[in-house]
Amino acid sequence: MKKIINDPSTVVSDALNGVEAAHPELKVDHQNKVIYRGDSPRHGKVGIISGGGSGHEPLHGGFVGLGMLDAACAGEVFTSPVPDQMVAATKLVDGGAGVLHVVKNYTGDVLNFEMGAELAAAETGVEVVAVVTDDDVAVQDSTWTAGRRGVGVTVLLEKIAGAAAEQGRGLAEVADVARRVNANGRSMGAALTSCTVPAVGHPTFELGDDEFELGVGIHGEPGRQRLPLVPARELAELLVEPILADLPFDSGDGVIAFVNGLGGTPLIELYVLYAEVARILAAHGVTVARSLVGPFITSLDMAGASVTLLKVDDELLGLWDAPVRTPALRWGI
Amino acid sequence: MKKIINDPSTVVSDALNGVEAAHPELKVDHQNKVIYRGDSPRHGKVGIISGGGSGHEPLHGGFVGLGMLDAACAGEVFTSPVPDQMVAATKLVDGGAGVLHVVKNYTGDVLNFEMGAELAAAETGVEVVAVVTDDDVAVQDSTWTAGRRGVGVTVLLEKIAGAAAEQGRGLAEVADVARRVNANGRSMGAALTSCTVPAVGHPTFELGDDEFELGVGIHGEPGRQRLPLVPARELAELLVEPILADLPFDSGDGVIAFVNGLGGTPLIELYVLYAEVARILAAHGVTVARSLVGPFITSLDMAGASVTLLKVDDELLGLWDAPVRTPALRWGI
Amino acid sequence: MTNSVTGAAIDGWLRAFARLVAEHEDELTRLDAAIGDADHGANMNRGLTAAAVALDELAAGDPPPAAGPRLTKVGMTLISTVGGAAGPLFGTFFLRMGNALAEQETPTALAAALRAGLAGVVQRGKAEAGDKTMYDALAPAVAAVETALAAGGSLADALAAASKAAEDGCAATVPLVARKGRASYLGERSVGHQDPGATTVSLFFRAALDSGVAG
Amino acid sequence: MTNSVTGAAIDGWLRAFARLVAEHEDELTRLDAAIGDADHGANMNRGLTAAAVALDELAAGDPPPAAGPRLTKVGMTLISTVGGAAGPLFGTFFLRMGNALAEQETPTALAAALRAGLAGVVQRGKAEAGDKTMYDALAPAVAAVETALAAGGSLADALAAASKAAEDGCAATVPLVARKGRASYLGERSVGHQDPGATTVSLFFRAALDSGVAG
Ligand SMILES: Nc1ncnc2c1ncn2[C@@H]1O[C@H](COP(=O)(O)OP(=O)(O)O)[C@@H](O)[C@H]1O
Ligand SMILES: Nc1ncnc2c1ncn2[C@@H]1O[C@H](COP(=O)(O)OP(=O)(O)O)[C@@H](O)[C@H]1O
Ligand SMILES: [Mg+2]
Ligand SMILES: [Mg+2]
Ligand SMILES: [Mg+2]
Ligand SMILES: [Mg+2]
Repeated sequence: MKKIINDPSTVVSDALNGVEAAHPELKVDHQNKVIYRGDSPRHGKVGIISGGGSGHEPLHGGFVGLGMLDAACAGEVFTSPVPDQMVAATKLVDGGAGVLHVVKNYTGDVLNFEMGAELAAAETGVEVVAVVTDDDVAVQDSTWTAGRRGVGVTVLLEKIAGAAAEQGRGLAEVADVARRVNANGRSMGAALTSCTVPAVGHPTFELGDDEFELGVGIHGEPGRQRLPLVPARELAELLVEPILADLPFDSGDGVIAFVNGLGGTPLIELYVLYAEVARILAAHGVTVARSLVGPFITSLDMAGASVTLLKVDDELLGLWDAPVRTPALRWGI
Repeated sequence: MKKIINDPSTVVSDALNGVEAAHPELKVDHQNKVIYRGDSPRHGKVGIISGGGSGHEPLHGGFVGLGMLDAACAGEVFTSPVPDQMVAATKLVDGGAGVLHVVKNYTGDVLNFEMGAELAAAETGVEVVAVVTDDDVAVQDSTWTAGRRGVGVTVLLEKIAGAAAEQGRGLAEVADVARRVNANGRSMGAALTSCTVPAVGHPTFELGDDEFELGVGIHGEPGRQRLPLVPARELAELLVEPILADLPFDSGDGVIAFVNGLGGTPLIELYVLYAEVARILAAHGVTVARSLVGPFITSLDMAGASVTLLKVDDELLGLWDAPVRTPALRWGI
Repeated sequence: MTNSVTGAAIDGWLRAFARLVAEHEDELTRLDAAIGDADHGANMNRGLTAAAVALDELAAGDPPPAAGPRLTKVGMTLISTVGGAAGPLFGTFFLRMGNALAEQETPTALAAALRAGLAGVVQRGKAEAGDKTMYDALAPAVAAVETALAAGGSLADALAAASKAAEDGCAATVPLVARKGRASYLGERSVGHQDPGATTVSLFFRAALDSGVAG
Repeated sequence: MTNSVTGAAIDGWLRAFARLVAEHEDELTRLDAAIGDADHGANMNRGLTAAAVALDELAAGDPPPAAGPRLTKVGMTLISTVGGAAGPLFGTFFLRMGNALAEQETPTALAAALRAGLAGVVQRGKAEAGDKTMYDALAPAVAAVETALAAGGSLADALAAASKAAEDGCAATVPLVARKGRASYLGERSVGHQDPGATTVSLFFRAALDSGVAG
């Protein structure tokens, strides 16, 4: 295992030290591993927190700041945070207007956020609403599974709901916007290599030199299929077509097109992929209203990429364009 | 070789298609592989172009936009662009106030930019000034070498000189600012793995499972020393101490501290490294005025990181803070 | 002490559990790597290491606490330190066990406490038999304790039966298609792998045999 | 035609050079990987492939052009397509050769053209003998041509001597410490590796023997 770390057991707290040092406008509660806005709580604003296992950076801590998250709970690598963290974060950002919990749909995240919300409400009476993201079309959404995984849509949701909260909208309305984003977004990813969890020290799964894993999860969960390597244009089809078919996205729809790097894949390859995605969307008559290309929800050092499409209307687009000032997404301010 | 590409020979043009599709405010001259601001030329503004081999994304194309570069020339992977590209870019951005060429100090880049400047001046009479970056302390700066390599400082220089040009300063003044940035900045990098050049198909160099290369170049050039893997805190010392000693940086100095990912290293590790860098700087009494953490000047899929420190005064800091709107760096607008 | 579930006996059981999980950390992680995300061993070991520290603190109390509070404390510690699916599930299991065991320390009370713990797991996780989760080891083990005691067996008999049932239940997860938790993403591809959480459950009952609790 | 450097002869030489570089692309890249950035083979092959197309266009002209314009065209094509250090250096070499060979096509004119090309390389790259660059193969080869002709040798003799000198010069780069170009970053670690650019130069002179130019 080759990583720039001190010790597998201190990766998360060491990285939090780095976040704190690099971003003076953010604060870190080291005991609870919570990154939060330095100006928290914002009186009268709905607070938004998220969190999850570490290893997906910049998600979630890199999205804390004006116009996006108020706080992020950092779990151990690939392990959801514990309820105490959500309690701490909820209290830190509660400005009296309630707190939205953005939760990716994994059993561990859902259970721990549920307990956190119960405990926070019991302790302080704060009103908490949770919105769960489940946009990964690689997983069948049936009663035979834990449901679809929350992946790329989470990034877009945090930005858009964050803008709604910044506008002063109430908790119910912010939660509605968030649910609308989740309902209109779909994702799928592919891994060229496995990630290596620091505490494990070797790759989570083995892939042949000429294989890739289609529909991989962001924790190295195996995907839909293991296939021989294909050129970027075919990979784009394998990722985009199932997304388009699922919602479905129709000719005339406007989307935010998001090509995400999984951690070990450099930007040049993401742009190669984006070109193919744009081509396929054009062929389907789907209009790209906005784009986002880069590593935003990663899986440690995994090589690979995911595609997320979010169908947008003028309202969602306006919220997307609103000012944001976080370590990883920033514009307008 | 596992990469999201169509064909090794079309990586650069395929990625340019992606850049064009993802960033409607930019234009691409596909024949000359030049990315340029859609509103070029800006009358009366000094134009700033840069360029170099591809494989370092977002450098340089990701820095084209308001407040930074006017155009970037994309060479083949790890191969400097050819003079025709610099001629084309210079003409595209020439707003009558002259054009600054930002050149990283590699023989190929220097020679091709020189020829490009000569040809552009001969063809159109445009005034061109070149500023060469050579900030890599891993290389001895002596008459026995081609001089130090241009690395991380290039990113900071493009931002700061871009802001100076945006303010309407003249060519000589913008070039002075650029030279001042280069004179006050130093960098050093380390590789945990080799990169793989698409056209080659296998790693450029071999590193043992327990080794890293200290002082590596961004093209996989071997570095100062091959050493056994060390924890992040020691790696930070091996990178930062030679930088501090070289300029030198003294107690009381203010710096922009830039921890850069080389392409295959995820953000969580960069933050672990940043924490150690900040600790060392504090111990030396060096104040961090601003920070930048992320993959900004990469080496394809190489795992590793580099540190750049730039000593700043109020003027440079003001220019750093000025609005910028590019795919990879954006704030204030 | 053979037929009484004292605080010291529970302490021994829980510490034996912690030791077994530490010894099997890599194996649990390997199982989780196959159908999950390769963290179950580290998660449980982190939580049980913290639980052992909490048990030390409790044991230093005067008078030393009874079985119930020790289980409750371990449950709370697991909830606060494990994370993932296993944290709330194993945490709730011990929390509910502890609360149920507050008053009595008889084998029957232990059986009832195990049943309460199981109910907590189901309430949180909604797993049913055959979903390929910790439930598939836990439910038969709890039933085995009840059956053995009802048949007049000793606590030792009951826990031996539970351990056997947990191990069988655990082995029986191998051919199943996962329908809960992370492994469910795999559908048919989860077949042929043993569930990591069920494996941890079988370690828990094996720990009962290794420790003083079964006399 | 043995003692005249015709357009057709130069065409053959340049194409033979392009073929040799294509054949040795991987080797050139391997050499560059050891002390540079693993692109020299791809760079030169890309440029010479484009140069061959340019030569086709020229050859289709009526009347077909003389040696000088062909060399000039190849130089311009390399400058426009190679990039890196080798692009301007090899490009300037052929450009200056072509310009020098504009008038005459005698062996002496060829020697003067090679000398002019070398001067161009030095002007651009500032390399000196022993810097471990293409210069270390090119300079002795040019000198060998001059010496052989001065001693009354034929063009074939001169080019054979040049090829030998280029190969020796190339081999002599192995023990040197690089002082120019990317390899200079390595300092002492560049010792023991053959310079890729010098290797390309030796292929250029070997191509003269393979082709019609030496009669
Ligand atoms: N809904 C559920 N009900 C009961 N047990 C579950 C459920 N979901 C997951 N589990 C158990 O949790 C185990 C995985 O735990 P762990 O790996 O620590 O958490 P995570 O899946 O969040 O990484 C599974 O092996 C399974 O036994
Ligand atoms: N200053 C110089 N003068 C002469 N030749 C040089 C000089 N710098 C580099 N070279 C030659 O260029 C070759 C490298 O070419 P290439 O790999 O194509 O370019 P780059 O180094 O830019 O990747 C070296 O092997 C050397 O022979
Ligand atoms: Mg997990
Ligand atoms: Mg090169
Ligand atoms: Mg797990
Ligand atoms: Mg090279």
